[in-house]
Amino acid sequence: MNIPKETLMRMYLEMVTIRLYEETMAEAYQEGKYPVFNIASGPVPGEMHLAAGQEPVAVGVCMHLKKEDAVVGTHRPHHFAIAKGVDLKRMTAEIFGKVTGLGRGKGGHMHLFDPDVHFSCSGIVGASIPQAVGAALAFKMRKEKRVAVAFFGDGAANQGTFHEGLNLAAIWKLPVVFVCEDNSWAISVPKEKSTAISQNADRAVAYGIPGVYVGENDVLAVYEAAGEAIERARQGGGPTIIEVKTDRFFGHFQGDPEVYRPKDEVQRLKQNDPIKRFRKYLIENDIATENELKQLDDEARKRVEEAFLFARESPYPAPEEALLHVFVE
Amino acid sequence: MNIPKETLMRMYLEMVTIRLYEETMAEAYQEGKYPVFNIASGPVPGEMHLAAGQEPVAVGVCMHLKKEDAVVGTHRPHHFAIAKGVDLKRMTAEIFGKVTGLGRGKGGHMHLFDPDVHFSCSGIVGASIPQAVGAALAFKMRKEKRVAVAFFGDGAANQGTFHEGLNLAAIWKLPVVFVCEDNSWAISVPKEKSTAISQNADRAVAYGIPGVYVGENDVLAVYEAAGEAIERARQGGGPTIIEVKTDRFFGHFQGDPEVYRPKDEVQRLKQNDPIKRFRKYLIENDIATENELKQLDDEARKRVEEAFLFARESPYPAPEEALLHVFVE
Amino acid sequence: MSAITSRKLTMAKAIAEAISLEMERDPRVFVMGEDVGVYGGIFGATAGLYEKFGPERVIDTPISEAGFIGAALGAAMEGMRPIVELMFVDFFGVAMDQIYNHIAKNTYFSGGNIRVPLVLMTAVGGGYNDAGQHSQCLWGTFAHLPGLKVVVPSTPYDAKGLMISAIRDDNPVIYMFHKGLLGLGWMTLIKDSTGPVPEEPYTIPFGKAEVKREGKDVSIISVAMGVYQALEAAKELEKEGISVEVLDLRTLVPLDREAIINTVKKTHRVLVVDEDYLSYGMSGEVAATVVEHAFDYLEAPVKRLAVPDVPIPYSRPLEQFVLPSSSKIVNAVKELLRS
Amino acid sequence: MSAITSRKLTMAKAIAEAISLEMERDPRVFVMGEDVGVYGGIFGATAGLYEKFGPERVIDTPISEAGFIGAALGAAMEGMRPIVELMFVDFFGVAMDQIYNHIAKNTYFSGGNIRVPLVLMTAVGGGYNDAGQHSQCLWGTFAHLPGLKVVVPSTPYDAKGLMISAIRDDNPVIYMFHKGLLGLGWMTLIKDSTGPVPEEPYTIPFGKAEVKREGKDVSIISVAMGVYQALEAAKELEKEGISVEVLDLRTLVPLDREAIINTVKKTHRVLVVDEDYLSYGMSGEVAATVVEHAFDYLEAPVKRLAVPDVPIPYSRPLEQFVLPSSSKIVNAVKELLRS
Ligand SMILES: Cc1ncc(C[n+]2csc(CCOP(=O)(O)OP(=O)(O)O)c2C)c(N)n1
Ligand SMILES: Cc1ncc(C[n+]2csc(CCOP(=O)(O)OP(=O)(O)O)c2C)c(N)n1
Ligand SMILES: [Mg+2]
Ligand SMILES: [Mg+2]
Repeated sequence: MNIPKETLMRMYLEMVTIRLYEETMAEAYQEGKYPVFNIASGPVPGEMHLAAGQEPVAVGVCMHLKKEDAVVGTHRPHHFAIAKGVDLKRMTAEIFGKVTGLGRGKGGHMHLFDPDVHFSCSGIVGASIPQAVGAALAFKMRKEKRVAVAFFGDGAANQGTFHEGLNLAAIWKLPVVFVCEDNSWAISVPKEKSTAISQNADRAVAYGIPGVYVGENDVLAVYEAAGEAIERARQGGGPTIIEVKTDRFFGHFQGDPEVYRPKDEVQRLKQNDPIKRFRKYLIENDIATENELKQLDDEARKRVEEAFLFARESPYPAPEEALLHVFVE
Repeated sequence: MNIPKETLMRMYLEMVTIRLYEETMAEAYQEGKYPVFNIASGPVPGEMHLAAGQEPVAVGVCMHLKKEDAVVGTHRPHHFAIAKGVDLKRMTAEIFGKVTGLGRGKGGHMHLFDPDVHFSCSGIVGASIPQAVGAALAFKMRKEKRVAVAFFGDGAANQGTFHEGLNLAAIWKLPVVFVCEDNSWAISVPKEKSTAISQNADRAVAYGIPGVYVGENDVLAVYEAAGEAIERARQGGGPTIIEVKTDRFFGHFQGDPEVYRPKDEVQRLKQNDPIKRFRKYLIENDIATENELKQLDDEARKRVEEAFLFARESPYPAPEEALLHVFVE
Repeated sequence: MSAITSRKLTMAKAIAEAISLEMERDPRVFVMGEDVGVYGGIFGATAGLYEKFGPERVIDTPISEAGFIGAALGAAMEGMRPIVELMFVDFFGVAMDQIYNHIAKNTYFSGGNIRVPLVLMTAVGGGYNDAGQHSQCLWGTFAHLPGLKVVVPSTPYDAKGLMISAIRDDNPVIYMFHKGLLGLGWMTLIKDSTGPVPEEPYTIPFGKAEVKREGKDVSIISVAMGVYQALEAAKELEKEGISVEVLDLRTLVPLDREAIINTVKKTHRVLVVDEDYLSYGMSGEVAATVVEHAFDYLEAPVKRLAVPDVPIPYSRPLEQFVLPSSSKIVNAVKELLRS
Repeated sequence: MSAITSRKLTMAKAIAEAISLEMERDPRVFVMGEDVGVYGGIFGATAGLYEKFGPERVIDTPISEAGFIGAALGAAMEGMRPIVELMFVDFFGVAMDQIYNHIAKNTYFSGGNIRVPLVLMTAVGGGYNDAGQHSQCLWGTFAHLPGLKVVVPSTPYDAKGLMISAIRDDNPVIYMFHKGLLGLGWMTLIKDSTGPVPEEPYTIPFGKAEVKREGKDVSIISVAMGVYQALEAAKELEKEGISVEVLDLRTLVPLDREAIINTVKKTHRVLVVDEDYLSYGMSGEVAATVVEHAFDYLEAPVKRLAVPDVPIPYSRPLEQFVLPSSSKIVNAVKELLRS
C-alpha cells in the first residue's frame, strides 16, 4: 500500500482525537460521582460506553468514506462518530444533555444523529445492520455511488439482524460494508462462549460475499481491508464483511466492576496500544517527525477541549422541550 | 444402507397416509366454499397449508425418532405431525374446530400440540428453531438421550431465528437437528430471490456444524442423512443442519391463485412424485408386492377416513369455552 | 373535499390506487415486503404496482421482517419514502425493535433533525377462523408506544385519503387495514367494503374522527370493523326508537379526544367497541378520556365491548364468542340504556 | 404470612435469594440470559447464583434474545422451569414474537394441554438518564396481550414472595423489577429499596393489590416506583390535612379490579400514577375500570399522571419533566381535590 502522508497524518490525528475524547469523557463522567458512584449524577449521567483501544477500526474504515456515505454505529459510538466527522461540539453537548446537542439533549451518548455527515447509531445491539442495508438500498435505487457502513460488535454478530441484513445486502448486491469489532467481549461474555466459530468473517460464506478477518488492532491493516471493500461496494460489487480484532481498554461501561476479566488483561492489551504503535511506525519509517506528531497531538487536544468547553457552557433545554419532536411538522 | 423391510413398509405407509390426508383435507376444505370461495366458510375454515409432495422430508426424518423425542413443525404441519405419530383423530378434530381436538378447537391447523409425542408447531415462520433448541437444552441438562428436531422452510432460513438458534445449538452442543424443507418457494418468492446462496446447508459453516444437502425428494436419501445426524445428536455430537429439496404440489395455501408459478411446474413436479417412485422402488427391488402395498394403501385410507369421521362427528366446543385455558390452574 | 363520484372501489383497490398515485407523483416512494410484487400483496394492497413500476420500486423481500423493516428505516433516513408491508400485524414481534425503538424514536432522539417518512402497512382483524397468530388487531399495542401515527380506515374512501396522507407525512405511520373490510373475493363480503372513491388523489387529515351517524341516546366509538358493526346495530336499534351516534376514530394516534368529548356531551352514554383485546388498550383509553374530560356529562358507566383478553381462538363458535358483532352491540347498547 | 423479621435486604438481593431457594428446591429451575453468570446479572438479580449452581444451571447466553427466550419456551414445554432474563425491557422488540405469540399463547392453543412454567424477568424504569431505549416501563404493552401474568414488585418483601410465586406458577410470568428500587449501589438510593425480608421461602398471590396506606380523601393507584412516590406524596399531603390512600396493584395481570373499586368507594377520587406511557396503557385501564364499575361512587374525574407519550428523553431536565415524581403527585392530588 502506498498511502499518502496526508492520509496517514489524518489517521493519526483522528485516532489521537478519539483517545483523548474518550479519556476526557471518562473524567467528565466521574465528576459528581464521588464519593458515591451514582450513575444518575454529575454532568454526564446515564450509561457510558467508551471505545479507547478500538480506534483503528473506526479510523481505518472511515478514512475511505465521503461525507455523503452513511455510517451506522452502535451503543459504543464515539470513535465511529469522530472518525466519520460528526460535529464534535454538538456531539459532546448532546452527551452533556445540552440544547446545543445534536439531538437537543434528547438522545444522549447512545443516540447521536448527524444527518450532515450521515451518521446515526443506536443503543440496541445488532440494530445498525439492517439500517445500513437500507441506506445502501436508497443509494442503489437512486444510482448514487455512495456506500453505507454498519459497525457492530462481536456480540452483535449473534443477533438475528446480522443474518437478515447480510442476506438482504447480498441478494440485492448493495453497496454496504459490514464491520465487526471483535473486542473479545460482549459485556462479561467472551466471544468464544457466544460464537460458534472463531471468526465472524467466515460467516460470509453463508451469504456468498467476501469476508476478511483483520487479525491485528492495526489501523493500516484495517485501512487496507476496508479500502478494498468500500471500493468494491462503490463500484457495484456488493457487500463485504470485515472483522477486526481490537481491544477494549475500559470496562464495558464506566463503573463496570469487570469481575469477569482477567486482572492483567487490560494491562497486557495496553502494551499493544494501537496509537503508540502507529506513532512509532510513523517515526521509524520517517513519515513524520516527533514534532509533527506533537502538533497533531495538540490539535487533537484543542478539538477535544473546545468540544467539552462548548458542551459545558451550553444551556440545558427547557424542560418543556421534552414534549417536542416526537413528530416533525 | 440396509434398511429392514418393516421400516421401509412403515415409510411407505406414513407417506401414503400423509398424501391421502392432505388430499382429503383439500376436499374437506372446499366444502361450503362453492360457488363462492370464502375462506371463512365450510367445515374447515381459515388458512390451509398442505404438504402433499413433501412427504419424504417428514417421514425420512421422523422414522428415526422415538416418541419422547421432540419435533417442532411449521405453518404447514400435517406431514410432520403424522410422521411423528400425532393422534390423527384428535389432530383432524382440531382442524375441524371440534372440542375433541388436540387443543379443543382453539388452535386449528397451524397450532397442533400433542405433548404425548412431543409435537408442536406454529404459524410464525422461523419460530420453530429456537423452540427445538430449547427442548434439546432440556434433554441435555437432564442428561437424557433424547433429540429435538426443528423443521422449517427455505423461506424461514432467512429469519433471524435461524442464525440465533443454530449458533446457540452449536455453542452448547445440543442434541438437535435442523431440517430445512427446500420446496423452492416462500409463497410467491422463489428461493433464488430470497436466499443469497443456493443451499442453506452450506450455512452450517457459520456455526461449525455439519451441513448436508439432500438434492432429491427421496425418502431413502432423507432417511440416510437424518439417521446419521440424529444418531450424532443422540450420542452427544451436537447439531446438524439438513436441507432437503422437495416439492410443493398444492398452492401455498388453498385458494392460492399461484399467478407467480410457471403454469406447468406442478405438472412437471408430479412426474417425479416421491411416493410413486418409492412404490416402484419397493416393487422393483422385490421388497414388497403390489398386494402388500395395496394393503398399506388401504390401511392408510382407513386411518384417514376414521380420523375425518371422528372429526366430523365430534361436537363443537361450547362458545364460552373461549374464555378457558388462557392459563392453566 | 372532493368531487362526488359514482365510481366504486374495494378498500384493497383504493389502497393500491393511493400508492400508485403517490409513486407516480414522487420517485422517492417505493414498496417493499413479502409477496408485494407479482403476487400483488396477499391482501391485494399492492395489486398492479409491480406491473406498473417494476421490481426496482416494488420489491419482494425474503422473510426477514426485522431486516427489511430496518432497511426501510435506513432508506427513509436517506431520503426515500418507503411503504413497507408487514403481512399480518400478528408478526410484529419479529421486527418490533426496529419499529418502536428506531422508526418511532429516531426523530425524537435527534431533536427533530431526522425525518422518517415511512409507512408500515399491515393487515389486521379476524372473523375468518385463522386463530391467534393471524387474527389480531393490536392497534392498542402500537398506539401505546410514542412516535408512530396509527391509522385504521373503515371505508374505501377513507382508506385512499388516509393512505395518501400517510405517504406524504414526514413521520412514520402504521397503517392497519382490516382484512374483512378490504372487499377481497375470498373473505366474507360486507357491502361497505366497496364504496365510492374519487379517481384523483386526496388526503384526509389525521386526528379527525368522523361522526358516521348522528344520534342522541348513546354514542358508539370504534374503528374499522367495529364502525361497520356499530352502523348495522344502529339501524337495528333505530327500529326500537333508540338513536345511536357512531363515531369512527380513524386514527388512534393522533387521537381526536375532542370528538370523543363532543359526542359524550351530546349523548351522555358511551359504548366503546374494539376488536383488539379489552384490557390496557383502546377501549380503556377512550373510557379514560371520557372520565377525565367529560365526566360531568356522563350519565352512565362507560361500557366496553372488546375481545375478552384471550388469544383469538380458531373454532367458529369460539371465535364468534369473543369478537364484537352487531348483535352484541345491540345488546350492549340496551344494557347501557338500562343503567 | 411470615414471621416478623429484622433482616433487611435490597430488592436485588431479595430476588436473587428467591431464585436461589427455588433452585435448591426444584432441579427443574434454571436461569439464563446475558451476563447472568459470573457478572451476576447487570442489575444483580442473579448475584451469587453462578457460584452456587454453576454454569449448567446459570447460563450466560449470546446476545440472541429471540433465540434464548424461544429456547426457554422449548425447555419449559419439555418440563424445565426456566427463569430467563431480558436485560432491559426496552429490548423486548427483538424477541417479542417468541414472547407473545408462543410463550403467551401455546397453553391456550393447546386447550390447556401445554404448560409453560417460565419466568421472563426484566429491568424497567428510568430516572437515571439512560434515554428512551433503556428507561421504559412498558408494562402496559405486556398487560395488553393475553397469556402472560405481569408482576411488578415495589418492595424487597414483595419482590421475593412474588418471584417465588412466579417460579412456582405453571404459567408464563413476566416479572418486571424497577432499576430504581433494586437498591443498587450505583443508582440513586431510596430508603425503601432495602427492607425486611424473611429468610424462608414464602409466596405472595397474584392479583391481590395491597393498600399501602389507608386514607379517605383520595386514592392513588400505582405500581413500582409510583407506589414509593405516592407514599412520599401522601406524607407531604398529610401535613396539609389531606388523607391519601395508596394502592399498590403489584400485578397488572391478573388485575385486582375489586381493590380498585373498593378504594374508590372509600375515597371517591382517584389519581393513577404510571411511569409507563400515558395513552393506551395502565392508567387508561385503571380509569376505565373505575368508570365501568364504580361510576356511582366517583365524585371527580379520574386523574392520570404518566409519561406524556414521548420517548424517555436523556437530558436530566427533560427526563425529570416527563417522569412522575412525588411533587407532581402532590400537585395532581391538590388539583383533583379542587375539581
Ligand atoms: C438487543 C440488545 N440486547 C442486549 C443489549 C445490552 N447490551 C448492550 S452492549 C452489550 C454487549 C455488546 O457486545 P458487542 O456487540 O461485542 O459490543 P461491545 O460492547 O463489545 O462494543 C449488551 C449485551 C442491548 N443493548 N441490546
Ligand atoms: C414471521 C412471519 N412472516 C411471514 C409469515 C407469512 N408466511 C407464512 S408461510 C410463508 C412462506 C414460508 O415459506 P417457507 O419457509 O419456505 O415454507 P413453505 O411455505 O414453503 O413450506 C410466509 C411468508 C409468517 N407466517 N410469519
Ligand atoms: Mg464486543
Ligand atoms: Mg418453501
